[in-house]
Amino acid sequence: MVEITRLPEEARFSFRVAAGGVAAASKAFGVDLPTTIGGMAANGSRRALCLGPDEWQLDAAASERDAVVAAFAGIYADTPHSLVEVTDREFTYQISGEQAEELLTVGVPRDMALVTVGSGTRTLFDTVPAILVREADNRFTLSVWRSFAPHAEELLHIANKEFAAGL
Amino acid sequence: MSAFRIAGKGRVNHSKPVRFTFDGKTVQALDGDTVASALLANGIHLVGRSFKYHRPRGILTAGSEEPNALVGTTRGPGRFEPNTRATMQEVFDGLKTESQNRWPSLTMDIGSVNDRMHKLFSAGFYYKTFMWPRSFWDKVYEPFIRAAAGLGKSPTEEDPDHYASRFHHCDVLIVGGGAAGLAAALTAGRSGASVVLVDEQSELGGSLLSEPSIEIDGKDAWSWLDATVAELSGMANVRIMTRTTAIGYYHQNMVGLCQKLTDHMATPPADAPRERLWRVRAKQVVLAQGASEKPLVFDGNDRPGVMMAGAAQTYLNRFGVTVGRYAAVVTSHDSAWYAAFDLLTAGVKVNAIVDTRAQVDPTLVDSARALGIDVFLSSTVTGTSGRKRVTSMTVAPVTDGKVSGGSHVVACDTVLMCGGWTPNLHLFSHTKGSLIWDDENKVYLPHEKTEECQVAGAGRAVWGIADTLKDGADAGAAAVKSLGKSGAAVTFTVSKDRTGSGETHRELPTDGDPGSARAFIDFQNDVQAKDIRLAVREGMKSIEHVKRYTTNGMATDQGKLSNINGLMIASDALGRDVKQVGLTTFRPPYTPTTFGALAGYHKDGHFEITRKTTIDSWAEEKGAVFEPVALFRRARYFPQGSEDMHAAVNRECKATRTSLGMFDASTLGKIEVVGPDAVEFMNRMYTNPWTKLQPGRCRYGLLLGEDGYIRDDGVIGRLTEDRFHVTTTTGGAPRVLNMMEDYLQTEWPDLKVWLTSTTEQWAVVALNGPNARKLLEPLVEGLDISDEAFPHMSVADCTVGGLPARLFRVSFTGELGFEVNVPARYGLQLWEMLWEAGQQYDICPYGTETMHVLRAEKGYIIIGQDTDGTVTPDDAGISWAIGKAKPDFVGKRSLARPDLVASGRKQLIGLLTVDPKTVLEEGAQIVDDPKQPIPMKMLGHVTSSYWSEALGRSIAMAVVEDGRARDGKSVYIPMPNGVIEATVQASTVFYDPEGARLKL
Amino acid sequence: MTHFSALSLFKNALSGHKNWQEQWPEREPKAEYDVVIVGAGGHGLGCAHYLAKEHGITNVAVIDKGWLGGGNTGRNTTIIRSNYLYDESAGLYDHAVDLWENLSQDLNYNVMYSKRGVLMLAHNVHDIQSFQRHIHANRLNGVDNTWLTPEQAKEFCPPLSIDPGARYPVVGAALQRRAGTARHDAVAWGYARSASQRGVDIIQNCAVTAIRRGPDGAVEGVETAKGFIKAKKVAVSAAGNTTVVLDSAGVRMPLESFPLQALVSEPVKPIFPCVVMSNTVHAYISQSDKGELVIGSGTDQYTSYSQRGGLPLIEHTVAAICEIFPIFRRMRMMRKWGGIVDVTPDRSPIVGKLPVPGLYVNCGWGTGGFKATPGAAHVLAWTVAKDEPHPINAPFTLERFTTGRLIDEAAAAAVAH
Amino acid sequence: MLLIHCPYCDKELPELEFAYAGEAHIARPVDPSALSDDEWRDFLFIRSNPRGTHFERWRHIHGCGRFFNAARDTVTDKFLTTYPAGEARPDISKLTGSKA
Repeated sequence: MVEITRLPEEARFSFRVAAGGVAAASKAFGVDLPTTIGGMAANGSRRALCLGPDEWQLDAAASERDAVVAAFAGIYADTPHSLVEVTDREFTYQISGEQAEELLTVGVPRDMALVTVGSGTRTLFDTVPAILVREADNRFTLSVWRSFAPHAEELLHIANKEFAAGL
Repeated sequence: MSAFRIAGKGRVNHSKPVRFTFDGKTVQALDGDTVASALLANGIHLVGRSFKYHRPRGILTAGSEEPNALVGTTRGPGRFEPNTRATMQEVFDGLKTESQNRWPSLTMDIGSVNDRMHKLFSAGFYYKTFMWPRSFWDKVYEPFIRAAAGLGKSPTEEDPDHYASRFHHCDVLIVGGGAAGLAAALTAGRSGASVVLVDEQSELGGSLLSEPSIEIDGKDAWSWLDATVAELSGMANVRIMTRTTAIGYYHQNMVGLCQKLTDHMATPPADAPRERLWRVRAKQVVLAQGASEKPLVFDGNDRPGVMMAGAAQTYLNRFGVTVGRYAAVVTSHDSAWYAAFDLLTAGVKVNAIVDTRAQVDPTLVDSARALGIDVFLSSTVTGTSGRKRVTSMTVAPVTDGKVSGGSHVVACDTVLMCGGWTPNLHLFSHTKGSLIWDDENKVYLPHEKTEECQVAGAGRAVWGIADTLKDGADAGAAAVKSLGKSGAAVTFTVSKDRTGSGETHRELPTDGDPGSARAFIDFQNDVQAKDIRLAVREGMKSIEHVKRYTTNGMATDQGKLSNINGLMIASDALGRDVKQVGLTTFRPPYTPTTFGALAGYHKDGHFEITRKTTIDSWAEEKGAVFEPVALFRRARYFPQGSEDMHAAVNRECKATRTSLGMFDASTLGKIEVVGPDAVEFMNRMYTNPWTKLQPGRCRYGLLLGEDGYIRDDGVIGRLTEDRFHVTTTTGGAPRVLNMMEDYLQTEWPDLKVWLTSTTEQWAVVALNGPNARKLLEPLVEGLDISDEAFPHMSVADCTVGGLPARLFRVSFTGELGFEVNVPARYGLQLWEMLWEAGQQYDICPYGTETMHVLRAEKGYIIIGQDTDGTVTPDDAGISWAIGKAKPDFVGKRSLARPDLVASGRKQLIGLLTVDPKTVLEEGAQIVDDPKQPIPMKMLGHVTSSYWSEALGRSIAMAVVEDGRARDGKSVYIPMPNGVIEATVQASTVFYDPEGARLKL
Repeated sequence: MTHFSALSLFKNALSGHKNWQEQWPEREPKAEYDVVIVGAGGHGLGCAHYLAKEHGITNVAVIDKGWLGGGNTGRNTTIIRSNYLYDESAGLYDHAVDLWENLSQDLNYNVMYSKRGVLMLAHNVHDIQSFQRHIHANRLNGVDNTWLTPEQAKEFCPPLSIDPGARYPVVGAALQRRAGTARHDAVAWGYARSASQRGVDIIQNCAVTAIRRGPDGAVEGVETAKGFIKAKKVAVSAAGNTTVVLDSAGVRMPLESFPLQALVSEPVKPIFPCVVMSNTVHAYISQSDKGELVIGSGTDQYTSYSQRGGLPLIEHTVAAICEIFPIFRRMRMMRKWGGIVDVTPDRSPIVGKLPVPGLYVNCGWGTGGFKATPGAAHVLAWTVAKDEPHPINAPFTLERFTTGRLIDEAAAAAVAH
Repeated sequence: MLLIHCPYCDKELPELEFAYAGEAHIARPVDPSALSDDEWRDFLFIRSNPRGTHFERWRHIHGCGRFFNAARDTVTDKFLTTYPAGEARPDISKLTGSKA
């Protein structure tokens, strides 16, 4: 059986900047933004996940939300970018346990071997657009848009029962 | 003990009896039996009736290619299924089976009258008749043809079972767990590659299960098999799946598998899926699917008791069942000789071996004679007798392909036939890999491959266990090598191997009239050799034509038994080489695959996602009636008491116009457009001009396709110089974002602007009505929302009841309106707060239907209802939304195309029925002259139509040819029960045309 | 050639079926024809039949790179209907249905046109609006199409689930009673036999590699695998391969070719009395005269000539069928195949003259070509014979893509909100 | 289901993550109003639709989100190469056809 838990919201931003702005943005956020798609870097409660060539998901503690906004506002004039808060856009589930990876293959079409520990990616879970992060061998987070979450969550539970049935 | 079971023999569990029923009669079986082996153990051969002639049929094979022994099975309510292969269905306590395509019973079948008339029912007979009298086709002929068709009965109840699916990735997928597959798996598994090994049978072993006497590495076959399976099972990198069929081989090494999980269990565990579909992407695929034994084609080759020699061998060795008391063999291949020896050793009398070949391995002949079997070489079978069970076969000598002497009759209760072996290359063919005819072995072999795969063993005509093991190991090693891993092919020593060779024939020579012979090729579809020859005679010269004209190969076995025999005969009839005639294409699935497995989890609530807003639960509690809008469900109206929709909507409209209504607008798409070039981007995408729009202000935005037709619209707020909050239609949100990204990334990559979907970041409550501000004002902090400070079409951040909010002053109803956006987690909290606070104004929640009426009263369009993908801004009467001074925007050039500026276009107008009580039907067509004959010249149609409570009459919008020029003129709407007259109103605005109510 | 009838069948049965003649003799191409038709599908063979029968033009060759009827004619789900929205489409498809009604007798070949009725399911308010628009337009155009309540739909098609709690509940349906299905192969064979009987040469397994134009720009003939064949008129009826063939004549087309998949179940006794289509869940289903459930799917997303198609689309299609007909979940898919469909930007066909003298085309049928076979073939024959379009196909020009006068049935049904 | 190499992610990924986006290298004219009706039609509607190598666009919509180009054989459905949007059409004669 796999543990499926919804995590509380902290603060999450979609961040976009051209290549030339990565250094300034890293400084503003306090984390060196990884530039390989799928790469992830963290500093304290702040974490940056590279989702595309000019796109990052930035996570921070809820208490740091305003500070993050202010820090980026400070560099906008010299480093034009887009910082949009998306904290409430999605639900994030933690999926952990020995069969966590196998459970995810119920809906994730990509080779889970490509999702290495400490990396993340946008992909699909069943028909739901999702962001999948592998935090440890047997621990993942799956973020899906709010209104898609019940479908994804229920599917995870249905499949989890297959493990319980031993089939 | 069943009469034909040999004590202790086979792989069935003799200490575990199982009972099931066949046509209501209890059958004693053993755990490990299939329905077929259990029936045979009880001496039951007659199991079904054929498709066309309803001929009695028995069990022909021991595998998934079985064409005859198809049964209906059931295990309780909703769990009936037709056409199950008795040769594959494992028995369990409580299983019920029934024979098919017979009435009233299997032994007394009225449909067998067709067999007496078989001469009429030749190939393609229905194309030639049933045409006169003309009227008889629909009522008499066609129903008759259809009633005669079909095999089993369809299920009639909903299936309660659950189906599952997975994606899987591996280094090597091995299809087939026989000798070749096992050797490949050992080789690949020991190299450390991740391996998936699948087999359709309930256990691994393939032909080894039927050949226990062979010795491998010093062990008997089954001991070796046990050890091998144990080793593979012990490897963490190897996954073994039995009862799993590779159904199709798709692009770039994706193979679909269907795994049967519970069909063999008397009591499946709770929540267990019945079947699971696997979509396996393998770096390398090894196809070790073996070969199928081919029937011989001779008169009476379909009687119950006539079966494949290899199948008899399988029933004997794997299931401990003898298929008869006294058998006769007819073969063109050595393998049947070994089957005969095995049966004879087990106590079955073998009366004769008839071999079509003049030369047969002398050791076989000597062995047979030593065992007391009569041997007839260079001979043919010209017929069999026995209606429900074969009782004899007639043998005659052959010289130069013709019967050359008198025939004699061999008594038998079983005929074992073997016409050679056909490599199973279905999956290889799915890849469009080419096949090449091997004239020596008379088989098709894999030739040029298109995917990363290896074919091993009998699938490429490698015979004998020693060679097959080596071939499988080599294929495994080749796969491993392609992966860049090292791993030598595992080697094996084999003794007591039984290799062999044989010939492939068209129909066997006969001394009778070949036109009268009932020599079957496709057993299930009743295609006979003479049907193939007739098709060719009628000009069907392509093998595809022959197949379609005769239906050869189109039965549930999809030609596994019939293709090569059909080809040999067609080739002979055409006088063309086999390789010029070619093969028909094998198509997925390899064996028929349950719909439920293909549908997987996507049933009921999970067939497709239902998106719900954060406020949905409140609406549900309040008894709202919902409607689907794209993937969302939205509250359509909130009935009170016994109200119907119209009563509820009238009440909701009235409440909103007179006091205050609240509406969940969360589903509208939202895109945040941010960056120094945001305004330039907006100018290029939308028709409207954006440069002069001040931060804090909003504008209606209109989006066209490059073809000039309206695609989407919505209110767009400029938050700051560099930041826009774009709203889209509910259904249009993903499309619009994709379209914007497309232009941005590929046409204008130099623009410094980025797009982010915020649809679900925000929950949105729309407040509309003269009391909207009164409700909101006390709750808002950080913003003056008076008309002067915050006029219509404004946007600003503030808090509402302490919640962080982005507040819009906009209206889709014509009333004073606000839209409160809060982070989604607060959506329900905001709604309930406004609901409570609004009680003093009799606040009324309203749904999409009221929203539609209110906006129609104001003449606001709904994309997709008033426009349909062929409507330009001018057609819709909103060319004011076009920035005339802009040099370009998406769709601008198309608006200048000849037909888009031509007169006579359909324009959106208002329509008022002469009788104000008449509400037009949406979709109703409009004409100038209702008295004209059909076909009428139609001017357009009604797009929106409602009862307007505020106006006390009906209103409608319509697209009408040259509509605006018809202002004040009558048009007619011919309905089935009379013509409705209506007056055109060039403007679509019916209510408050001055817009005074917006300015409160 | 033997006239087909119950009597001829009976007589031949007595003689062991030895005296049947070839339905279409194999021919080597002549040096010149009056008309060469490229593509021996139902449309191309039908054109030859009508050229010969109605216009007296028999010096015609129908040339195909494969075997006749081997393209989409032999690969479709055989649905026939004419309840289209626009006058232009309704005119074309209803003309076809008129011809379907007597096609067996016209060809002396039983094409098994089965007037089973086509039921199109509405699942939401938008569907209702759209269907009503169709029904009203059809009524005023004289095209049969009626509205059914969910209960009436269930009565017409008992396996239908009208559970209001379904993800896509059935809220009503449009029924065209005279719509139905036909035996696809028989259509190609019947036309081939009839055309051949009237003197048309059918040349199979002979690829047309190019269309040759003279110095004045007019068509001179076709280059083929068996050499040049002279013809002043060439009609291209090559479905997915139209772009490739017309490229050689210097005519560039607004076409893209997509893989389209379909499947059949194992055969069962009659259970499904009509044709049911649901555009919202993307599936259509009927039962063949052999007892198989015939199920159509959508196109894959990318252009292709591979005739393969992917598994996900099949999964979705079967899930959709099981959603509307939950009793079929334990049925099995027996065979799945792919075709290549040529799709125009407005999803309506192009039938008529091209801007090259002597060159005609019939293409762009997308997923809907089979139902139009007799109608399109008939008006194309007219166009070729008279070098001017029949009024029915006059709107289906190539020029409409320049002027913008599109016939966009799909856009008319488009969903937004 | 195709396996597609995303030139931005530099990974081979399943088709389900991608959306097909039509023929590639049909640039939107800089000044559409300067085009004749025929030229505009060609831009809007005329497609090469080849039986063979097809230059086409895909979007890694459920991945990095980028549009990119691909050369694919429409007869075998095999990708010859994929490359970022904006790059010139590669010389097909130089592609081995093995894989991208």
